[in-house]
Amino acid sequence: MSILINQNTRILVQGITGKEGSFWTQHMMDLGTRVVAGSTPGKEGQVCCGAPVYHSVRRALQEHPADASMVFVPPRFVMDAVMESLENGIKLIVTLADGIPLHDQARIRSAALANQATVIGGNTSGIISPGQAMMGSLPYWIERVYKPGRVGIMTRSGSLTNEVTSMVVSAGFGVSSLIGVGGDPVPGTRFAELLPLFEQDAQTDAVVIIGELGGTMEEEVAEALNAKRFTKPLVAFLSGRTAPAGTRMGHAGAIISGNKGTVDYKTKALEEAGALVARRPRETGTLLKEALSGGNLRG
Amino acid sequence: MSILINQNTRILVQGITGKEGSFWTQHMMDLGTRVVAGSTPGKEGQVCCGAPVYHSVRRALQEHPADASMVFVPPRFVMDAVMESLENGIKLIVTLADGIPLHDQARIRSAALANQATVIGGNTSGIISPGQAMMGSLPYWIERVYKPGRVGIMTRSGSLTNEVTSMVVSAGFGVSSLIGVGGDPVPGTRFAELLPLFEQDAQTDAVVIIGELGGTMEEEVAEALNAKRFTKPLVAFLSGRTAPAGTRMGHAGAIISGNKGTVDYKTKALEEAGALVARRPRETGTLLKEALSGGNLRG
Amino acid sequence: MKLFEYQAKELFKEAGIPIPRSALVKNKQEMAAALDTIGTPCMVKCQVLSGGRGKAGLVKKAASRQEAEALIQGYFDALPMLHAVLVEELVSFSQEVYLSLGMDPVSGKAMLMGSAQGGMDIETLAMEAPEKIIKMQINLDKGLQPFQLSDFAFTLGLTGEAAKSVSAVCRNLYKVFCQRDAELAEINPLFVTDAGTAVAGDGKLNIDDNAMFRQQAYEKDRSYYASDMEYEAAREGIPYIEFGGDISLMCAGAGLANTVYDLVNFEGGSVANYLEFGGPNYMKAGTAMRLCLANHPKVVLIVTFGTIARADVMAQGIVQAIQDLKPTCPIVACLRGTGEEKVDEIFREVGLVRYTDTEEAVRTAVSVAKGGTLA
Amino acid sequence: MKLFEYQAKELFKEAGIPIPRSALVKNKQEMAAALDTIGTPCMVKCQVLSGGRGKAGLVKKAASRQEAEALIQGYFDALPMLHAVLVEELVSFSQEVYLSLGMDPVSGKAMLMGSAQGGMDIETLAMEAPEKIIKMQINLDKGLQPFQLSDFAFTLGLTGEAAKSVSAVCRNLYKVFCQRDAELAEINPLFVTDAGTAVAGDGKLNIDDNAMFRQQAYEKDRSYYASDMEYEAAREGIPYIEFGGDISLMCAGAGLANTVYDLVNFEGGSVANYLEFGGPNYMKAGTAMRLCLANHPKVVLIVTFGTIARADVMAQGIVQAIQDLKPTCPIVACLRGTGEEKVDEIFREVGLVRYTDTEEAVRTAVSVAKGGTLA
Repeated sequence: MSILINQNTRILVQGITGKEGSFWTQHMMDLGTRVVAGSTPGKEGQVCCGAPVYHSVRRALQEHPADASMVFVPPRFVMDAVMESLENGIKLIVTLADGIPLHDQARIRSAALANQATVIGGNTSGIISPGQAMMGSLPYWIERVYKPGRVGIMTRSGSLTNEVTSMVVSAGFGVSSLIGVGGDPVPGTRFAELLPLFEQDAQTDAVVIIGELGGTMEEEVAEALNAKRFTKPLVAFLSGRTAPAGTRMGHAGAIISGNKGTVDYKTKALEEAGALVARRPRETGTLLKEALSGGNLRG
Repeated sequence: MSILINQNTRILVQGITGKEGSFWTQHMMDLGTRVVAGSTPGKEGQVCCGAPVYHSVRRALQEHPADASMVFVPPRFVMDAVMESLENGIKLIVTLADGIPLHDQARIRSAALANQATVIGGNTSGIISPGQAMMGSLPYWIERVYKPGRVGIMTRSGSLTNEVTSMVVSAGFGVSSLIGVGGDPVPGTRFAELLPLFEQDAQTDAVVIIGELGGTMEEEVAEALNAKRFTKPLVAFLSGRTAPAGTRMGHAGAIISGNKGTVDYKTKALEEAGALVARRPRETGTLLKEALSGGNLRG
Repeated sequence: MKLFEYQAKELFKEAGIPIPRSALVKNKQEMAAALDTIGTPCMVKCQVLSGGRGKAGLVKKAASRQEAEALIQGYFDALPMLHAVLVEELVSFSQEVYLSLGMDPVSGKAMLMGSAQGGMDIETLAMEAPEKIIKMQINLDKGLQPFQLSDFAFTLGLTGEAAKSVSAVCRNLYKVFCQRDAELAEINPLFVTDAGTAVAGDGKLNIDDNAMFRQQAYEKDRSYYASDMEYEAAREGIPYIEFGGDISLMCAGAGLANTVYDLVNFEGGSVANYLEFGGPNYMKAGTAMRLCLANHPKVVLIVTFGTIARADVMAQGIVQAIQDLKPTCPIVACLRGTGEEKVDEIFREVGLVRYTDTEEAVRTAVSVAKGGTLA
Repeated sequence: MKLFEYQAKELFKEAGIPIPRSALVKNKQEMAAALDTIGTPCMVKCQVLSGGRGKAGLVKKAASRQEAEALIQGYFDALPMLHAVLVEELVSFSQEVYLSLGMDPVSGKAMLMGSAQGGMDIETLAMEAPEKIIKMQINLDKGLQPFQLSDFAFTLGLTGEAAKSVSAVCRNLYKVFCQRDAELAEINPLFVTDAGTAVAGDGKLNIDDNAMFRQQAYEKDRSYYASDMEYEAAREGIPYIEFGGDISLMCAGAGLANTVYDLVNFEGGSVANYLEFGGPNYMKAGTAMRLCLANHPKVVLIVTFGTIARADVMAQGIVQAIQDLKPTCPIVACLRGTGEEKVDEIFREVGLVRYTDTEEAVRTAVSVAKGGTLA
């Protein structure tokens, strides 16, 4: 089992004929992902990675019902592509591009809420249910990271996800689903919104969140724990604990203003809510062992 | 009983301190309508017709929960006033003004649908549940028109409503609720959307619609009858049966284009769906008697 | 208000929509300069607001200068109120597309409609081959989105340059539609040249009268109206439509006026004019009656049943008008509604009888128009 | 990018927001003309991008021309990279208001914030009296609606002319916020005069770097940056932040870089610079190393774990850079991810050892920086 996608999810790829689109679509299919069609305006009638290409999402869906859309278009065209899927009724959309304008990010978020849809990204490597399906550009071939198993992972980072997940795997665990919500200031989906899905997933025993300084996503996770919207063990690794205030650390969203958004503040909130917070990547595995072997962690 | 409003409906009046607003608010209250507050920017702290006035709908609602909003503002400000109520969660809004720009009408309609709210108007005299409550500028004092009873009425007109309803009353009936959806090309609410309310209302035995040439509202009523979304007797009076095509007859919406929107076309659709259609106002009463005394009219 | 073709095209051009080279001829004196500019062959197009100009012979191709001059002079001679004649270059095209934008009352969204079978009447096409009309709803808050443009153009069956240029016209037509508060913005035909360029062959733009407060004002002179009387009524702000019959309707409330119109026809009468003096005009009974009488009816039929439009106030206006205008034709007046109890006394001053039943009033008016007398 | 106060105010003024009369002094030679234009008393304001200018003494009131000249000369002498000094008329006011517009990540809506306690630091106010900050969400599709403006102004406690003029400023600030793709648009203080007129006392406008393709380009010269190195890195498109320590971080991936930054600190080391060469920059290992070495670190610590940013490609870049730049300090390199199996062999050419454990690499770098040697 898994959340969001599995081997039965029917996926439409927007921008399938582009260089990036065709390259990663092939990788997605290599993993068993079910790509039913693609769209690129002006290219209807072509076949790409074995999938039929249409001028538009609407035209593709007329022939091929789909559950999810994978968006491979440059950042300035992402908003339009996401709106196209949303307005055609697609309820799960993954978009990778790094560099989506902030105002576009906000409109995407707002449209996702209005349509009760899940938009993952941008500025992410995507999502994977190892061994079943992948949407994005995740290196499923790195076995010490993307080993199937029973730990759910949510992350704001790319390379750091490989780092932390490798520690989870080396501690003896595997991954049920890994969701990269991305490093943008206004991601399409927020950590806390995914917790109920992991809560319901019988194959997920615990969740790891890979967070960082800035924003309030980790605080919202703490609120969800306090409100018992998630009751399985939760371990967090947060980067930027020693980052100076007021400096934007790489990701556009990774900035502390005032006394909010610090890793210490987030750690306190999470620990008070019963989560375990790792100081170093390796600790994530250790704490997970502790959490899964121990009794009722939130007494 | 009644639909949309009754003596318990808590009403906020937007534009209450204006000349029209205060005049008709007083009349509404004379009929027993429960006006809980009013709003006019810059006038907070005043009292009008006994109701406290606030700067905004949001501020008024903080002190006085309300179920419905009555909008008394000039046509060019209607859209903003309706949006204010919609975005503050009000689910029933009545707006009278004649002269709302078409593009504003469309935005109002679209926002009403998005908010799952009912906006009645513009270009209407409003709604009344005789003997209980009134929102608008309806002459409840004309007893041969606004007599309480068991016939629901929906109308696109003003003076014609007085004409036709007087015939209904002189035939021995009274009115449960009368809803003036208005004469604009893009009304906030369409006839067919009100039918389920009349269907559910135990005190409504039959419905009269007062329609006219142009648009498709009467055809939608026929569809609702065909789909059994309304099963009580329905009588229609439609004006403009002899109107020439392509000429706008008074109301902005009263125009025939092509072969659609003619009264003959509407009549055929309604009669095939089991409704009775009057050719003259007086016939409305006669047909109603026939419908309510007869057996199963729709075989 | 409906704009003339050349006015619509001016606004289209401002918004970036290509239009043919053209020159406007407002009178015979301007003809020579216009033909010098455009040359021949050319199109000669009467600027009138009625539809079906082609069938009516009001749009013609002129092969030579001589022919063009004859056409233009003929139009001005035949139509004394003619607003202008538009002279346009000939556009050679490989395809004609239909495009329009209007409002969809059910969804509250704008509706973009198109067909690759442009040039023909869209209502005919809608009946004969509705599947050839492509429709797309546009959320007014979000506007016409790029993915919609692309989907629309390809679904019309366009490709390459033609798809791009028609998309651009759609985008710009939508801009005009919104910025100008249009009820309808239409291009039929939109020429598509061999190179894929799109050029507006015709242009319709109807601007919402309710939005004129935020729109550029056009001075509406006599040439915008079908008759002198309709022009005069419009200047008074009173809805007025002229017909050829005997009975002048003076009613308050559009629905009621339409009903009276029907009843007159049912009773075998004929309507001289439709006049609606309800709403804000209910205090203009004098002006309304002057307009009705100027149409030389056999009888004036007044029907009202108002709330804010008080019966007593209207009765006073009617009495005053009768005293001022001294009508020679009979007047049948059926006044009901707020203040109706005072009407009988007000009417007594000029010997007018108040009717209270619409059908009875109509029957009386029809009978009087046919030579009968007032009861 | 952050704009200087005077640039922000230029855009505010274009959008209809009143600003004080002012003159920009780009060097000492322009001082006299500026003071002639504005007169004294006046405000003298250093155009620097860092916050807290008041506390830092970079914004001062000059009572006399003599005082103003001394201030301006002093600023240019003390700050060789100073962009400019703004000389502004003094505005007498009866109230200071705080206004800002930003984006709310949870709702995806714009957030208008205001307080009648303007002039003070908003973060301080947020801690001390959060109830005095009024917030309003704005749907980007619908824009800032009139009813919201009115509700906002009255809820701020404003009345009459002040409510009107502050509403107008909000409306126009929102226009700037949207048209300029701003992350933040702030006016603090917004002066309100006795007559109720609103005048922007200060101005902040941060434009989204991701949206520069649709925004007016500002030539960003050295004065926009805190150091020469940050200026150079920015021109290469590489995120780079300078600190005072020993260990130069060269990492791919922002989250991983932040983690390494933390680990260095946990281990008692100190960071010379943060440099992130992930994403599209992963083929720029040479440039990245040049930037790191120019900062004279005691050690360069490279950490990567990439997918598209292939380890083998980065390894080749690193080897090439070592051959070209011949660094004198040790290099600790921990490369993992796609292509990692080829790294050992690539590294062999320059005798570099590949670390595979981040914490081990960090401990080694810290030890080397403290005088230890590579294992």
